[in-house]
Amino acid sequence: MTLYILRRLAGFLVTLLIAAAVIFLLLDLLPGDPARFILGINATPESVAALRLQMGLDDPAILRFGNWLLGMFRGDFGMSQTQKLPVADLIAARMAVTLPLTLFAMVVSIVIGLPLGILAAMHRGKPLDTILMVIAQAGVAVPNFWFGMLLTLLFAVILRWLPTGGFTPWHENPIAAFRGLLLPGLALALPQAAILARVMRTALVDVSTQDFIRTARAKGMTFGQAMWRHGVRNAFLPVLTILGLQFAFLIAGTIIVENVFFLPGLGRLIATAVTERDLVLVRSATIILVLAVSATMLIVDIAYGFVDPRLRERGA
Amino acid sequence: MSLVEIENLTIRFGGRPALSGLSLAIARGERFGIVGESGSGKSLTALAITGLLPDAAEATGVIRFDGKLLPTDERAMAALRGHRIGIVFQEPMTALNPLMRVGAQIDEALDLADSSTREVAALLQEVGLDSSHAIRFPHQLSGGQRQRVMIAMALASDPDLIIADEPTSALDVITQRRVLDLIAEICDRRQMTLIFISHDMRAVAALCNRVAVLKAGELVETVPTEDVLRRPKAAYTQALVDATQMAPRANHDLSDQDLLLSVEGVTRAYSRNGLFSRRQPPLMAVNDVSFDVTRGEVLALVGPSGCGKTTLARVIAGLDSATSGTMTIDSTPYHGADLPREKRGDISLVFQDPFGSFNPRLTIGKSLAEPLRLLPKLSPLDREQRLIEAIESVGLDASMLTRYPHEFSGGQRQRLAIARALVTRPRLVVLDEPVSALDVSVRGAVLDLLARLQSQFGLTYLIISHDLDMVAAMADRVMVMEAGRIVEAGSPKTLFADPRHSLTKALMAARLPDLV
Amino acid sequence: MRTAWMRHPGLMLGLAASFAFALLGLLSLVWTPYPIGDISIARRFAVPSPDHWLGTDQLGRDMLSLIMSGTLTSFTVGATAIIIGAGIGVPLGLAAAIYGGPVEWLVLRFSDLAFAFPSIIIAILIATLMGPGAANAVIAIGIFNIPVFAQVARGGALTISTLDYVAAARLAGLSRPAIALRHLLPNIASLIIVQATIQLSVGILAEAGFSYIGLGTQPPETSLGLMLRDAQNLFLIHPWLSIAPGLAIAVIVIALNIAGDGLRDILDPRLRRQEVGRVAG
Amino acid sequence: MRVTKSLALASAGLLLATSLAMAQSTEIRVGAPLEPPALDPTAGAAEAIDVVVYQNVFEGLTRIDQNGAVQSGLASEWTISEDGLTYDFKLHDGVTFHDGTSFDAEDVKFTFDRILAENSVNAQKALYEAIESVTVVDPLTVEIKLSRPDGLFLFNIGRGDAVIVAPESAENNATQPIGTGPFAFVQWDRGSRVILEQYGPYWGEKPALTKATYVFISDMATMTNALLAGDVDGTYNFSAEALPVFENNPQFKVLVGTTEGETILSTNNAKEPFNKLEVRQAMAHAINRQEIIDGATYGYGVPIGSHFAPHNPYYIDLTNTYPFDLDKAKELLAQAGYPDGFSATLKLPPVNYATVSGQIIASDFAKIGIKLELINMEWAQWLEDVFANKDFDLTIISHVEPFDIGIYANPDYYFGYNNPEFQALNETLNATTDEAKRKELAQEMQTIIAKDAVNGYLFELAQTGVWNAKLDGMWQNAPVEGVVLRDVHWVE
Repeated sequence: MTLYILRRLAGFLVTLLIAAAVIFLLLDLLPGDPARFILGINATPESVAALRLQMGLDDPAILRFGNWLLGMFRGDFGMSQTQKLPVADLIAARMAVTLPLTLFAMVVSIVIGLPLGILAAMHRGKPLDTILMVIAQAGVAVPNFWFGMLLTLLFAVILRWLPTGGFTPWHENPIAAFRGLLLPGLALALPQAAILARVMRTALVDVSTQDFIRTARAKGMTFGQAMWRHGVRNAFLPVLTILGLQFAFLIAGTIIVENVFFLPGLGRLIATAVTERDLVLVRSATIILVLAVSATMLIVDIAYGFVDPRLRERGA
Repeated sequence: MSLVEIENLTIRFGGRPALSGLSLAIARGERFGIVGESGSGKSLTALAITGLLPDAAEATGVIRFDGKLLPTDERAMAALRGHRIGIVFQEPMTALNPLMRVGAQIDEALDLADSSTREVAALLQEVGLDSSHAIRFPHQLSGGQRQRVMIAMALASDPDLIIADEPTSALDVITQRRVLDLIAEICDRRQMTLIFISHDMRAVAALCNRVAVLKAGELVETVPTEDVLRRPKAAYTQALVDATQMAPRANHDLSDQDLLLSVEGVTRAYSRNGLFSRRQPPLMAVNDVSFDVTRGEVLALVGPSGCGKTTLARVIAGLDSATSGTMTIDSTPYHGADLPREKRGDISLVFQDPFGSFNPRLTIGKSLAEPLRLLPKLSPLDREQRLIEAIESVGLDASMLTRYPHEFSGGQRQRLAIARALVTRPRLVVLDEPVSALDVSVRGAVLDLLARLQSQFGLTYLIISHDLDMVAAMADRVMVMEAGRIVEAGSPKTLFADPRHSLTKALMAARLPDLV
Repeated sequence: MRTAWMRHPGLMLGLAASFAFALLGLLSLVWTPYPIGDISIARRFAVPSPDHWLGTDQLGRDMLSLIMSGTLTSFTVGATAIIIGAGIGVPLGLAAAIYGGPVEWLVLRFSDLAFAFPSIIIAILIATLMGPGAANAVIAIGIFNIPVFAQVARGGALTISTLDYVAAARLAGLSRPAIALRHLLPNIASLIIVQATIQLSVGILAEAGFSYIGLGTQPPETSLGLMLRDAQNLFLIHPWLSIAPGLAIAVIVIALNIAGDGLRDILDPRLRRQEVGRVAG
Repeated sequence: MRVTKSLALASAGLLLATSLAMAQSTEIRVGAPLEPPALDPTAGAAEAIDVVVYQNVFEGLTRIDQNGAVQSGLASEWTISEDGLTYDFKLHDGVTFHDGTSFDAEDVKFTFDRILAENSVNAQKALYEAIESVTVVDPLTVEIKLSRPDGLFLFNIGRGDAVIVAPESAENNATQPIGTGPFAFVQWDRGSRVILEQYGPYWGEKPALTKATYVFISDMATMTNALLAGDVDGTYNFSAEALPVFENNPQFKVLVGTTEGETILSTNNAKEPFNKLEVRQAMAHAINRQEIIDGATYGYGVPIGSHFAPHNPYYIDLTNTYPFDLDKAKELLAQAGYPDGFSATLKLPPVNYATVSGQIIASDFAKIGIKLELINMEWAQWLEDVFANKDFDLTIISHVEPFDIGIYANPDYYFGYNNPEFQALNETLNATTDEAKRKELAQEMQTIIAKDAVNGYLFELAQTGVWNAKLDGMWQNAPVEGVVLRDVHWVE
């Protein structure tokens, strides 16, 4: 098991290092002068030059890359050029929104998706299965921003149960904070739940034809019992992969939903930083995002090892 | 009174019958065999008795267990299975839940049978396993051990009936025999009724008192075992019985033949060291093996599964490379995959599985022509000629060259695989279990074909097999392999008459008794 | 084969709807009821009528023409991204499968890397690099598709390369690339086709998302996502302008998914679905 | 569809009434489409900074009122010397910064020295370059000397770029703004909102509001929902296309006012073929101003014929200089040597008025043979390509600086207009203090650039605010950037 984890960890570190290089190179190629952006249309060339100097934009690229990497090793992600705050603080503040939102959306999608998938698989070929899968098709096909708008209209504008968006910090009012995450969480979770339901159903249907299910039935279980006791756990392996990817997607890919609900999430932080050419913020936030995504994959891999005894011995 | 009565059982898939009008009665305490080739409906019969038929199957007819109709309610049927019927399936590899310790899986069966007295350890002991195996996962057990776990699970409820569906066909000879003996012993001890399903007439004969022969979904005959062997009424039964025995072929006189292949100190080691792993000794799949092959000879390599015989075959054929040692063919030394291109045509390989050996997207002609790339000097006309010659030599028609693999049966495909092996006019043909995946009735024909081709083209064979009878019939010389080493060699007659090495002895002991 | 197709009404329906939309899009190349650049403020927000079957939008453009042209853009973006993804991913996956060792390790790391960059971040970076536009949606989705196809190809190829005919081909002296082309590729083609239909629907949805936040298609070109974006402010006043493209997206995606499911059942019932590629939204 | 809509709106209105009754208070939540990158108005050009802090947190010596007139700010009064070069400012007594430090003449000197320093990062440094010296006469008197007369000086020092900052806190104003205004900065939840609270010791008249929250909502559809749901009490500039949602809703008031934003089709005068007058004239004739105003601003924009704001007293109407006439346009193109037209690029910044106007203009230009390729860009890239490197043919942009016709006197400015006659007029204007004379000069300058068709003059941006009907005191116009809360209050 240790060996298995070590190998995964090595791959993870290599991925991160390459990612850092790719991010830095890409950002260095971006057109548009950060200093010019901050000072706008009427600034004098001298002001722009002064600001460039202040921001350290005129140092050679290698030096900046080295400084960045070294800084990160010390846990120092640099100062945001436009916001004048430590990047680490900015990201931490956004994580307080993105992480709970991601987790909430994950939980909702699991709570909805997995049981429905199991239900559909148990009724394979029957009307209930067809109905559930039609709903799942629709769930996968509706763009989530569109879905988010409809949710807002219904629950915030017409019913007024929940705010249209925005976020109250946790320390100020945890209940208000949670209420702010409900609608975006749902908008994110339902399409993912549809995917999960499909994956779960397919995996279970695959498993249901496996010999060990027949063995379990031979022991004296009904098909349902056999699937429940032996099928679900085995079917969970492909579901785990999808869960990992979904977490990765949610933690980063929520920009669109963050826009709809004007949430101060990580995705919007990066999007804004790019338009403002806050290169320090963009690259550090991006690498943290990549780190979060890769770490999730790593955890999924390790979880695989725990679920599947065959993997932890093979070590590969 | 019969324990199991089947009346006019018909099973259809999408309207097509897979089993038609089967009627059987199996008495309490009887050991009943059902024998047939693939597609005969023998496994479906077992599934029908246990109520485990796939959803797509439409069954009509009547099945009674202990005088009562099988319950239609799923829960009641499951309870019946759990309490009174034990089942052992064919594939021990996939029949156990890979994520669960085997002890827990047996324990589950005990729970379902409401049996409070028996313990997992006792059951394991009964099937000849140490109780420490309970905490293992299925993948940590060998095939034979897994099958014993299956049997332990089947015994958990102390059932009236045990159904064993091809319980040994995925196991090697020695294990196969042990498992069969175990089943026989348990049935004796517990006075259980057994339904034993197999394609192997000899296994059935060794275990059962009565046999039902099925062919293509129809019952051929039901007879006491002795009668099947002595006086098979149906021609088909006769054919099955005949297929179990092979007439030894004439040995070749090899005294004036020269050396074709020499293998010297060949070792194939697999490193088990990963990027971060502690040093582990490498796995020696083939360990310092040396032997010579004479031109025109039929040399057989036997041994239990995992002994390294297939690895050795692949090294010789040039698919894999030796870690150390050399081979020499026609005074050209090589180590495996470095076999020079111009020499590759001299050695060819026939694979075990006739279904995986042809690309389903290519015509037979294209697949057969593939090895001809090794002979670039051939004119298009010659190539055509070679193909026709090869396919006709295995008894098939040249018009079949334009067809696709799925249009052929297993036996035909194996003929085609042999044709492909011959198309370059090789001198050495390595045959890896050439008939073990085929139905018994066609094995004989394929072996006959091999013998005829050998004499016709002056071929040299290296046959890899675990089937001692086939080897005894075909080979001039036999080598016995264990754990990567050749432990004994000699002519089949002397070797089998007087085995020296313990493995050879075990192999001989595991042979099922001849039918006649 | 024919009966198999007939027995699958879902597949027929899915394929028919997908092709119908694709044709509608292609038709816009040569003909639309009105040119999509034909702006006339005077006739904006017209309700559906014989002149404008689906009405007109906020600039007085014909909605039917826009939907036709938008469908073409959405399909083109999705399809080009598949060509990029499969064009790079499949060879990578095959190389990993046939060479193993360091090559495989590299391909797997590359896959990890590509998965680790959320496609929306790639889209943002590329949009800043090259300016927003359909091209950058294509590249971002294409990059996302690469590891998806690489995994499908590698998985399929690994399964097939254990089969004896691959060993037979090696004995016949075929080089590894030749084996990949002759034996592996044709036999994983069905896997790739099925995955492609899924990725096409994912691509069309992703394009809509990118256009929605202003990174995708830019005027005067149009796409279904851009139409949604342009119309969303007007949702309470002219809901039809949002509903028409929204429905078009949903119907296309559902049609492609149904077609993909059906194709998988027919081409190879044993294929495992690769939902991996779907988590991109 | 229509049923659903009215249902939604009706129930929204119903609920709004009840919730407002409870929310009656001294607090306000303002929806703002852009979040400022930082909060120091003297070190950045972003409009979003001024929206939050101008006259709320920070104040200048003078302040601009909602009609664009100069009022007294931190300076209670001032005198101007005869030659217009020396300004003496008398400062209010008892003014403190929000950190408790007191305000005096030293802070004024510090502020202007910081703007003019060599390493200054002030976005509008050029506006203050006429300042020769700032002298502290006594703690409550400052003397500012100019090198040349500047008719706009008092206006310029009332802008957000010249608000008074303290040496103790100036460094941190980007994140922790400390000013002298009626509202003190409390907290900034990045990506979400900024909270201001009334500053108790404020020197002037106390505002009615005790707390103000700026909520950042970039998506206009979301803004609509937030307004309807009562999550925000108003926004100062709502997108014109969705205004009908609020126009007939008694719960809301729509404030339509003026801005200083002249939206123009900027033309690269230094580049072929735009250096030809006939080409520019042809383009001017091909601009369907009303169609553009209807399409891009839903009729709220005011047509302009030159680079001048229509509400300015110096304005003259030149919109008929080159009326929409495609035949005339073709004729002029032919005269210029382009009978079949030509191809050009139109680079568009990421703002709605530009993308929509661009499409309409491209559609009309195509009719006279000018094929425009629309290139949509990000702000940073637009600034770099178009503005700094002048790498463009045409672009659409709103020039939001007040009274900025002087940019046409700068031959290095991005649209490359070089007219010595105009430049001379501009110098004279700058040196003139007599109102009547100034007006005459300004009108002459407007006419010259209109006739030269330097750029395509489209419309003056309107400000369209949507506010809760029970709110009063908001600025209707936007003579400078900012949402000034000083007079805002709830009414029954």
